[in-house]
Amino acid sequence: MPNFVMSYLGSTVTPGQAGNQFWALIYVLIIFAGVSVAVVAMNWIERKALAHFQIRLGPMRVGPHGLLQPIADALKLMLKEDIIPAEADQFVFWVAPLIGLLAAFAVYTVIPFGPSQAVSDMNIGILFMLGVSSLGALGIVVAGWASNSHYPLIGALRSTAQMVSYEVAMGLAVVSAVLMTSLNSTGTGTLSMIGIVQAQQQQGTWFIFKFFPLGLLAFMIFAIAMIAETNRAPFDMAEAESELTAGYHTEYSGLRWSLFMLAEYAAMIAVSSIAVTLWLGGWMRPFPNLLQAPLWEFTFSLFPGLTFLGLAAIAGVGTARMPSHSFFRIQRIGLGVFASLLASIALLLLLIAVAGRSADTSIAARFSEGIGYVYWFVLKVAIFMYLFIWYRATWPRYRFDQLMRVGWKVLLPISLGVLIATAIVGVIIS
Amino acid sequence: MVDKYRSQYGSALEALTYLGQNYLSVDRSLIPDLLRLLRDGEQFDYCVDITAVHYPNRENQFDVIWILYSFSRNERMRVKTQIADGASIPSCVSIWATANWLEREVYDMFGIRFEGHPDLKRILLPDGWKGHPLRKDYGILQQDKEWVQINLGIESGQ
Amino acid sequence: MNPVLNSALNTTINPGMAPVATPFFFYLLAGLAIAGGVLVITRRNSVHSALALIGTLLSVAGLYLMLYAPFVAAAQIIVYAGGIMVLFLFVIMLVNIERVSKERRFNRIWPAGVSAACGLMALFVFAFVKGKALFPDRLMTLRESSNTQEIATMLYGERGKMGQYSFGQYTFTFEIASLLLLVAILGAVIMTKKKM
Amino acid sequence: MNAPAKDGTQDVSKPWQSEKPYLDSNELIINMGPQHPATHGVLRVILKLDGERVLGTECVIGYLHRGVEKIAENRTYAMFNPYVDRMDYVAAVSNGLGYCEAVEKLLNVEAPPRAKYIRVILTELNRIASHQLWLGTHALDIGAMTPLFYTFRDREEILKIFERYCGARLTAHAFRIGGCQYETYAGFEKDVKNFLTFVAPKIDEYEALLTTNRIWLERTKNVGVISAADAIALGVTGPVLRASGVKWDLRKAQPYAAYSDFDFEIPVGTRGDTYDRYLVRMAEMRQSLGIIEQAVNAIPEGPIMAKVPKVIKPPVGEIYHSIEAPKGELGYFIVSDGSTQPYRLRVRPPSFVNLQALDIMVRGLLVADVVAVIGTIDIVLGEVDR
Repeated sequence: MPNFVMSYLGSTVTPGQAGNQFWALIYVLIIFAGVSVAVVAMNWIERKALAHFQIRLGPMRVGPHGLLQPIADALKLMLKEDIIPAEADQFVFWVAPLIGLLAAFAVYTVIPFGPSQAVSDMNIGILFMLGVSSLGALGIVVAGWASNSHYPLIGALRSTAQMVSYEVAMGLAVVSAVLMTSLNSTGTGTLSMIGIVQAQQQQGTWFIFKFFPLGLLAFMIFAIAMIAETNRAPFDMAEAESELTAGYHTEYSGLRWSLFMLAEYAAMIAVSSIAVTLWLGGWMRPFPNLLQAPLWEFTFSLFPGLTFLGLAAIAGVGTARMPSHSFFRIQRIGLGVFASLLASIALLLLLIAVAGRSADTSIAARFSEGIGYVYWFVLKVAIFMYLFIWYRATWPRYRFDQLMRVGWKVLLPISLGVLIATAIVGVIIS
Repeated sequence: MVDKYRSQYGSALEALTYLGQNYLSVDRSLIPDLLRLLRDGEQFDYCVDITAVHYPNRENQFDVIWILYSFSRNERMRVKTQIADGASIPSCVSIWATANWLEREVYDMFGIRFEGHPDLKRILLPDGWKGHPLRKDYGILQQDKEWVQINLGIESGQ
Repeated sequence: MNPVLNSALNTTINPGMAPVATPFFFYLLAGLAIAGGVLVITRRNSVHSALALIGTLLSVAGLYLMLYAPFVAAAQIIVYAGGIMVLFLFVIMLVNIERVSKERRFNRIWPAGVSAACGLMALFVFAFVKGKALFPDRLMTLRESSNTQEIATMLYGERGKMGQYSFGQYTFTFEIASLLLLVAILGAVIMTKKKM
Repeated sequence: MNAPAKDGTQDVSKPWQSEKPYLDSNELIINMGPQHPATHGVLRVILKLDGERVLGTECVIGYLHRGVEKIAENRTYAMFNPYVDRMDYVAAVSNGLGYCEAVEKLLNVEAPPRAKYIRVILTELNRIASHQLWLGTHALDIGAMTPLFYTFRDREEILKIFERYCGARLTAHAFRIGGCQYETYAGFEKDVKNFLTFVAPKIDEYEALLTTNRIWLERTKNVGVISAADAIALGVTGPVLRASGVKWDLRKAQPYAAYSDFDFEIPVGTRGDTYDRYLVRMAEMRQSLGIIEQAVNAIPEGPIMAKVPKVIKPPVGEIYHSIEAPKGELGYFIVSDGSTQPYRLRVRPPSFVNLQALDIMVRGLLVADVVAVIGTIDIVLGEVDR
């Protein structure tokens, strides 16, 4: 059995290419589990970070520093009664969150966590992602319609109009990034996500720094459009509490409502991973070409371990400073267990990194390389996640017509301009 | 300023002051044009308040009071007139737009009708309310018993 | 599947791809498409029929994937399912025409509808019977490749080099299509133009 | 829609009438109902919409009507004092000041200088607290979540001072007819001074968050514009009037309670839109800090209560006295018939009259702006409904 597993671990081809359904299934399960854990973590981080922005503590009761709060939320939502409004459209009401969820999770089949760590490497990767993410708008429209009440309908129409108009700007920004991939030696670009990252590797620069202002501009447009695409922060017109109560998911409750939340967070992670893949060089560690020396290689491979060590240290300090009152005893133990868990992961990673360094061809080396890829990718996506929260804390909300004006009259022309400029510069240079 | 008007309106107008605050006690007939004159002629461009006082044992039962203020002259003025119960009085919404709600409240609380008011209906109390609370003959517990029992069907709170 | 088509297909796929076109998936997707199509017509609620149409479009996109044309499949998802159908649902929700008036208008013109359907059916049958003679050997020769350069040369012949392509025999059809779009845009503007 | 007259001032006296004889097919009537997150209390606004645009509004109020004026006729002057705090519960202290000064004027009694200074300090603290609450909820309506927590943290300090002074935080029954009830507790001046140094940088924090915030500007500039002429015609007072360019503040025009001893400017806006009102109120907060500082430094010694008879029986007569409450001109018209109970007590509430201007400000705007405009008029329903 071990060599069977080992052969797969060492495979350098994505399961899609290898045509092996079983292994692809394993990857899909891993990604589903990973995304759910990420959503749970995101839920906790959002509440705590938002709280600390607003000089309050955020959830502190449920588990040490509210660590068990997301689980408590999930349980609460499951136990809540699933109300379906009287004349609501039973079937459509039931299908809407599923469409949303399908759209959000289908995108993950193509996201490259590493050169071979992706479910399948479609040669139309980026197109597939844009197509599926535009399906999300369907889920929202249909949800608004099925709730058969005034406010959700307006909320749904608004958020769909917003998503459709920002998809255009998003698509054009993506096109200008894809254009950059075709400037390598062979002169032919590629749509596949892994191909894009490899193109960035070959050209030695992240696309955000390529042709200096253009890459950054395209990235900025995509960053703004992706916030609007997921109805977040300054563009959260759909659930603008002050006017339309809660937008398209007003009538939903209980588990069905949590599906929408799951879809929203999953879409956020998916969209920011597109941005990372296209502009921030996916799984590449910083300065891959400049710092080639094995010493650099080793230090970068230590990073995952060190991060977990840092987290463990923070948790340890948390346990130490926990007040000694009896009420806190359980929380102190809980936090201690969590700290030791993090510490053990850190140790494991460091071990792999050290073992990997010694013998190059061994499983450990490839393992630590794979971990490195995934780590850098997840780190960049995490930075985006933090930005989402930061926007939510500082920005007021756009009014709907201003939102559309920004979408059509500001983002679209600039993204067109950037596209044309990239093309011209590309032709001139190559 | 006061004597100019006394010469013009003679007995219908009487200027008094109390504790340094001067006010005109005016006959009902002068009302719309005197106020317009005060606004245009004497720049009393800000109508602070319109209210009424109920004197049940007088034959003209109600005092309707306009409190005016002039920005340019930084001066306050009150104009009072007396009207009988059930009588109506011309509305001055066309002079100061603020009078719209103020007159509606006086109607709501006292039952004084204002002719020419764009939509004179109750403002604070529910539309189906019977009686005008600020009249002296309106008992203080009546409001509680009447509305609470009929509409909510529970014993009154007091 | 008939051997000619199968062999033709196998030669065109690049070696790395394992065959996706397993019969099971084909029948599943085809069945879904047909079921969706039937649902579109029979559903009374317009939103249900719109959803059914989306189902059909997605299953057709799946069929394209099986024909090793991922680009067309992705385009189908983006353009049809993601774009047009969303606007369809928009119109259904915004206009919200009552069902009664729809039925009355529908009933009056059903003879014309039926005759048109029969005409179309006759055309299909004719093409199916005479298949070989009408289109002797026009098999799908377009080979799927991720190399945009190759696609360009296939589509537009040798002149397909970067930037100097001309449409050759497709120019006329291209112009008609753009004309059609222009008419549609003008119609939309006029219809929604309220006395602002 | 009442098209605005040539010189920009709409014919405001006629409320909204739809020119279209029949209800237009897509005209929507939305109820921004009494329990709505953005109506600052139980206010119901019926919006007549054409799509997103507001054609006209009609305010239905009275949900919080407690008949304060009827109660006044059955209470003695001293007993009625706490009721006054319950009207504009956000700026309770200034209500109390207005009422006490009105009755003192009726009794022809003057509060001693020390009492006046204490009154000024507490009223200005209350003005800052009221503006902070306004800023928090107004920003929250427009979507910025964070200012709410900053403003409420700083407002807490003021409420602590009230609590130490007179035991109550919000509806502080701080003043009595004739002066103040309590001598200032030991360390009152120190607390107030600490507060001044504490809150000054905090106001800069609010400004940093909002004043140059692109989206805040976009959401508030040229929204809910009201011209000076319309504002005066509608009897609008307070920051809303000053934002439209009318430089008028009762504390300067008709000074009461030792305001004449302090120098402070009156912040004035130019365009009379939501952004100007925001700037005026922020500047007013800073001015209030200045006043408090001058008052605390120069607080005189001496008695805090004038000679007021045990049972207050003012002579027959009537007076009208008004003060500059945080929302506008708060007036008391008291008719006394010589008995211990006022014959008639009329309260002129600024929020009630300012709310009337909502219809003018909101015509032609979008639903999202109605929420912003309600926030910027800064109404408190307790005062609107009395």
